[in-house]
Amino acid sequence: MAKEYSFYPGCSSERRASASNYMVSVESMCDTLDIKLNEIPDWNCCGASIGYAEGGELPRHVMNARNMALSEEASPGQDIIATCAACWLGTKETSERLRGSDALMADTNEALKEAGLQVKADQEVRHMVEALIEDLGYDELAKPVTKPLEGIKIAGYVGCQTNRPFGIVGESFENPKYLDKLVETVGAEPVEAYDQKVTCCGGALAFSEPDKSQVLIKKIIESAYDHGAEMIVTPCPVCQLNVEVYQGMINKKYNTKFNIPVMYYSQLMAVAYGSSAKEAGLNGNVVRSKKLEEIAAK
Amino acid sequence: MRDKNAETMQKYHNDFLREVEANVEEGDWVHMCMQCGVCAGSCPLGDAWEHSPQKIFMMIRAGKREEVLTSDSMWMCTSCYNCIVRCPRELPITHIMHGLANYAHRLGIAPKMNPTRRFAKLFWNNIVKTGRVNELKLSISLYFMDGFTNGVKTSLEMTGMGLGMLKTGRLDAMGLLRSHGIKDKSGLHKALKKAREIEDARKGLS
Amino acid sequence: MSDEKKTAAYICKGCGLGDRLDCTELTTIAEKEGKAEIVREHEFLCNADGVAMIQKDIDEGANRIIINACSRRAKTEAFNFENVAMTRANLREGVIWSQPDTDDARETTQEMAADYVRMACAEIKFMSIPEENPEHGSNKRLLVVGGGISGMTSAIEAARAGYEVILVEKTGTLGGMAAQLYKRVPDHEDYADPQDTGVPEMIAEIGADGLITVKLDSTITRTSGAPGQFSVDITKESGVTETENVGAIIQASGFTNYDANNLPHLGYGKSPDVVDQAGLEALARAADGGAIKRPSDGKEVTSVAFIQCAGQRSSKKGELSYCSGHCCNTSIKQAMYFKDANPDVDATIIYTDLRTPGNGEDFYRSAQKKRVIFTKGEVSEVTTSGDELEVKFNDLILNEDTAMNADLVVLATGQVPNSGVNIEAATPVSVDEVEAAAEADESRINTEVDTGTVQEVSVLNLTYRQGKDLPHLRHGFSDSHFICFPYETRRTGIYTTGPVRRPMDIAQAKEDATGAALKAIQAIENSSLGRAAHPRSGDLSYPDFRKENCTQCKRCTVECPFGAIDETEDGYPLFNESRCRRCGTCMGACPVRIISFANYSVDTVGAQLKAVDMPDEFDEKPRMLVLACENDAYPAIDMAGMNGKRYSPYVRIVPVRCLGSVNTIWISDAMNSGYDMVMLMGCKHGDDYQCHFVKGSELANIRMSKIGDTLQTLNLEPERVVDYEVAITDIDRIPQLINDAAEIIENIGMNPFKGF
Amino acid sequence: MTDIVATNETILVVGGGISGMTAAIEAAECGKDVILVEKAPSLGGRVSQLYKYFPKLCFPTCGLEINQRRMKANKNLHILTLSEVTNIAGDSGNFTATVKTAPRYVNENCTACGACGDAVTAEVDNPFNYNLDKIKAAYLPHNMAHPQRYVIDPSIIGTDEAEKAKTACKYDAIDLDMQETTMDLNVGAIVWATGWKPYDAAKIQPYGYDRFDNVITSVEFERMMDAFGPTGGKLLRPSDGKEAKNIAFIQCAGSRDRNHLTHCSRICCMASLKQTTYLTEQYGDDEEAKASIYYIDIRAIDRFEDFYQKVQDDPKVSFIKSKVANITLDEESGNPVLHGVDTEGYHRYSNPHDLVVLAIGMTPNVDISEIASGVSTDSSGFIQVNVDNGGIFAAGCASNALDVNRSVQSATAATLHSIQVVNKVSAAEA
Repeated sequence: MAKEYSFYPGCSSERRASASNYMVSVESMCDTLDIKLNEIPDWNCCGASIGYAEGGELPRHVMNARNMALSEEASPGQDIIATCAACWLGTKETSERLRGSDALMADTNEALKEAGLQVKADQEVRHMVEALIEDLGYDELAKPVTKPLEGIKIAGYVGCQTNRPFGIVGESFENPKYLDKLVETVGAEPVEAYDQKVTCCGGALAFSEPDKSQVLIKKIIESAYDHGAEMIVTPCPVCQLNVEVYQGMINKKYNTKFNIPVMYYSQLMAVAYGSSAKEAGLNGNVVRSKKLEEIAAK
Repeated sequence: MRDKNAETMQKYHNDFLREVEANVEEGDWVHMCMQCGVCAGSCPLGDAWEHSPQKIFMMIRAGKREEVLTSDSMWMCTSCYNCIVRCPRELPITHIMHGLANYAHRLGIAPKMNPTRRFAKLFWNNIVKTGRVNELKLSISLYFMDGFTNGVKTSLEMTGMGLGMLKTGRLDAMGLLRSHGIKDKSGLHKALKKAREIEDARKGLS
Repeated sequence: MSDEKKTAAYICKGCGLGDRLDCTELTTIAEKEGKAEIVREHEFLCNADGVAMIQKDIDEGANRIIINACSRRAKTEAFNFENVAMTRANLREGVIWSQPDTDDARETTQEMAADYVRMACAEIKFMSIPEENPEHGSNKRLLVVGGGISGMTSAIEAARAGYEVILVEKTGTLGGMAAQLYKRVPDHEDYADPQDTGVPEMIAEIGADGLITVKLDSTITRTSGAPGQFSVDITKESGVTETENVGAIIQASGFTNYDANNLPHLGYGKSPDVVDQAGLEALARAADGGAIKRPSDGKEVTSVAFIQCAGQRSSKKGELSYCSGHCCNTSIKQAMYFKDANPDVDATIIYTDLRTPGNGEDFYRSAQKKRVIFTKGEVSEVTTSGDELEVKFNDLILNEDTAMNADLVVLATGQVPNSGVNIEAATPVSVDEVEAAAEADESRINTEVDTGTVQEVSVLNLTYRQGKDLPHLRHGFSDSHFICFPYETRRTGIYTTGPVRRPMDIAQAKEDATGAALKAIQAIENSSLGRAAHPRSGDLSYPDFRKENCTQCKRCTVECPFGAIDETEDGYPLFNESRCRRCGTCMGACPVRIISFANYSVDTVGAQLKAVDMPDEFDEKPRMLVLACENDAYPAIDMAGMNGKRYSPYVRIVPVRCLGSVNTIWISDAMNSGYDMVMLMGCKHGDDYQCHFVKGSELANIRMSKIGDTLQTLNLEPERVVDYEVAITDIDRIPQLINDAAEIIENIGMNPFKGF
Repeated sequence: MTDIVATNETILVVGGGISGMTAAIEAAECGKDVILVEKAPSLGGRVSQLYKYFPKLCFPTCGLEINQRRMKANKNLHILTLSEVTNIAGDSGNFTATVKTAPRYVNENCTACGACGDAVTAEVDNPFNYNLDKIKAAYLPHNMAHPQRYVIDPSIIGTDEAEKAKTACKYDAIDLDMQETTMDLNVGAIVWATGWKPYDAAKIQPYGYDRFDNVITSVEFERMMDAFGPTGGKLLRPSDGKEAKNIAFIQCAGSRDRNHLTHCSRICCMASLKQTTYLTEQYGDDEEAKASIYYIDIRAIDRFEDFYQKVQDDPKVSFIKSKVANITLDEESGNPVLHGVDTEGYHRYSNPHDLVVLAIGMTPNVDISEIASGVSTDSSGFIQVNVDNGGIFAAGCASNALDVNRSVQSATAATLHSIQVVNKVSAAEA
């Protein structure tokens, strides 16, 4: 039976934005899995992890509450799914705070009234990975695999925000295993000893504090190499961006030779499900994965 | 608002703590810290902090108002949430750090040149304008944050990266020109304006 | 009971004994040498059939039973016969399991077994069947000394079990320190707020309980007697004295607050606004939930600082080195007095380690919720500035010297036990020490005393030979075995409870006092049956003494670890059997060997060691005698056997009740009999003593240090007698010590007395 | 087995650790009829698995020997091992307790001669050593096991191994047809002394107990010191058997933590202080031997402060005021690396150690609400002692996180409470 969700794609997923290839692969993946995503009409930015400084508390919540209100109107009764870690976290945080505080709910609705909206916070806010694992399960996700990604060693880089503070049910904050399991599900080989799976990549501070952040990114990549990974997989657009695009700069600075593809889980799944390189958004990666492209071309 | 810096903060009395509780997001958790230091050890940019979260909480309790609010420590928060999930007292440390940064920023005493503070401001203004992030505009304004010359330098440094993004279709070269954002910009603006008013009133910041 | 002895010996052939040993020879030995009237072999002595066989013999008159089988620690449920004297030769753990099963070893293994059979037969000849102490008393009333929380609890709990109680309190009211409190630290979920002390309810219950007699304004001016038959003088402030008889005593004499006047650097005595925790309770009671006012000018306190560990956990002279345990929670509670009355009062607690164990953690969190400020810091000084106090301290987190102002400063000072006179501070523990001290012209001073804190007023005024009060262990707290058997004091039938035992809070004191009441009731029940108390619980044997041979040397009266022996006016020992713990230290101390137990005496052991078939000098078969503490060394040797650890076949092991019972005559007998070495194995002594009879192993050690002279007069090497501290876990070490002894003998040669 | 006679003047003690043994003996020595029920095949509980006690550094088996002698000498006391109380019905003075007894497959004929153990080759996890090693499937639980009687592990029942054991026994002590039995006991009062268990260390994810071999718990560390433990009394770390000399002790592992146990487990500071002395015992003055205690507050209350001061004077031991943030593995050396900040003055560290010992928290062993109704527990699951639990009295660590001394104290108090009930019964019937 088709699964149907209210969908919050987030800014980075827009066409010609930094995670547009993520979106492409998600669409392919969902097609295969018969998942219907109902995009929230006229959604706005979540405020991201950096919005607090200028935005403060209530405005930030109002940003998210507006999306929630729009979703409640357009797709009542459906869970809200986000693909971006920050979008998910920001919206979920707002949802929980609103549910926990009548005062905040009142303030928020007072502000939203200006836009002609009202929020109830009655929809669950979930990350795409949660929906895949909890609503379908690994067995179900394995069924459509037609081109198993045999022999590819992949380090599952979970990062922070899909993992903390909420995380995926049943997973530990320090050693989540769901990416390893997804890697297994698509027939590839998880690098289970990879020990930087929850190290922070610097997040938004990759922009404002590049030197400090790159130290972290270097660690993340180095460990993947050290443990024999050929590829890194991640569920988060910021992680993907930071770990992929700074490799050149880090190479220059530290005289390293990093050149490791950083993929989204959805890209692996799309390829394994038989999508073309383009449908899997493989052309969107700065560091290309030949192996995946070869499999996709088969 | 009152100029609290001019007042003598009574050391180890609750004056500053009360101010933080009233005005800082999740500030009413500060008194629950038991100084175990797990947050300090958990922070990925811990090396870069002059004062760890736990120490900041102690400083708040010791009444060190100026030192806390002018500190750039909380601006080092990457929002990784390690501290939150490990804190044995379940303090929402990430949010308190954000709250303190925001409060210092709103008071105008946050470190002026802190890059994260400036980036955050650019970012917020960027998203509020159209309701969605314009990544190119954001990057460019970030590069030119420290003036034109530095900006050119930074953008040159970043060229390799930008080109890669362009080539893969993940950066919109026309983004400066293309119309962008949500339809109901005005509704969003009005709601945010209202939200700001409510919050300022609550915190005595207007 | 008829005292006609009829000896029956049983030789078990199970567990490999039949295969490894020549049991026919053992039977012959028991018959011929041991003169046992009945000797029977059995394939499986501990099974129902074997046991029935023995019981049948007993039913037909056998009353001295020798079980030649496994260790006395094994199959106790099978070999459990009434109205007989029994001994057990340890042929399994002690012989076949400790010796290799080889042809070479067969001869020496058999010799071991044969000797153990001889020893058992020799021992039983001197054993009689213990009968209950005829001098026992059976007064079932309890005396509780001290009417604070601990004493009231003991009284209430004992009465609830149906026992009569006399509760003596030195002041005019019950309640003690707890009655001075405004509220107490919570003792139940959700551990969030101070709760009522419960003192008035307890006083009411005591008043309404017909089993409890309260004597206020009274102290104990004399205590004599023994469990089941104490006689106590209770003297009123007016001087009127009544004498009461009781069966057991609970000492709940509580604590005194440490004198904060010793802490002028913390401002005490300099400003009335520096108070101790007791002082704060008084202020809180005066405020009764309203604003607390400071003493100097009656101003409502707006800021208060608590200084933890004031005069405690300190190495400074005159201060307490220990932690009083309750004070962190108490300060938290007191900070809540302020916060609950007015959340705007600033309350800061300056601590180095916040010690709120167990659910105290909930209380700590609750205080934080109430915005009590906790600061890890070391306070150096409290000074006065204007009408405010300034607390100078080093903030250990912020790593800086700093200061804060407060209207009121509370010092968390400690508890000093009201434990009476420190009877051991200047009293030697052994007669040998008396002599040594006389030679060195100095008396043994207990260096652990915290000067200035010891209470020198006797609580019990015991008429005991060894002093007026119970011995202290450390810091003036009463001695007990502390970990496994915390209630066991060194005065049988007298139990200490509450902060006199260790610092404690109300919740712990109530629990402790309930336990003490149980122990007191137990002492009453045991003494009324003429039985021993812990650790030889139920033992009916007691020391018997032949006055006519006594030389009035006082060794037994000085050395008894439990102060059981008084002295008559003419200097003879006066045994109080009900106070006796049956360790045999008196027996070991007696130079003329006139103290014995029905089933344990100088003869029972002496006969054993002399029964051994001593090879002559040229046999190259030395003999070592081990006198092993039956609680630790002996089980360790058993377990060595169980685990197949091998040790020399030349050793003969005799369990003793305690090394304190080892009489030096055994050593000379052993030497005269031709043993090449004697090894004493007992428990660790000293501050962290492990001896269950407290002083036994220490006394043995002192006695053995003197034995060198004796050996010298015999022209024997001092190495021939050694004294080891061993533990029950020395399963590898003891076999090693035994094997080492064989080597020592090789070096120093055989005992020249062999064959004489 | 002798028939158990129980009446409403009988006291039932549930749990045969130090608290239950104490309660049972103390009551029996007051002349009361006592039934002691223990789940394991022998008495002694967790203390029998400790190497030493603090603060005297004496051996738990020493007190155990005394207690066992007291039990052997007392005819009022009946012991049921391999037994659990599964249900309690009725009221104070008249309870019906359902006792389920698992088969030992060995009867009272057993002489502990060891022939069955020699005959059997199958091995099973050794619970006495926290499953860190194996034991023969026909075994004596440990050297001091009381009753001193072998056990056949159920896993070999129905196999040749069991038959081998049976054949080896000359005394008809092995009964492979033994079945689980259930009986109802009428008793007057109940002392509940089911004790504690270590908090599940794997749940403390930042410390990687489930990921790093060289991160162990304090209870496991105790077993390593025992000559009969999994490492034969040496401090050999699990990953490579190397001698562990530079050892970290992490306090509050699970305790004082709203993500785990909210209470302070009271004993852990003292346990770690005690365990630092094991280094001196093993390595003497070897300068490589180092103990680092990572702590929030050192809770060495009352007379234990002496011990703390003594350990502080040991140059081998250092104290770091810090809750360790997380542990990573140095793959080359196998060393766990501890990351965190010493909050006394803010010093960041990344310290490698040979071995990490988690001072693991205490949590109640049994949830009594599944067995008896109306017994009040606190938020940590401990039975509250200061409320009316109607004839059921908690003793020892069933009532709180307690050390041995406090457990004995608690058990002795619980004993009197149970005696009050049965004395009332007997007074009413007299």
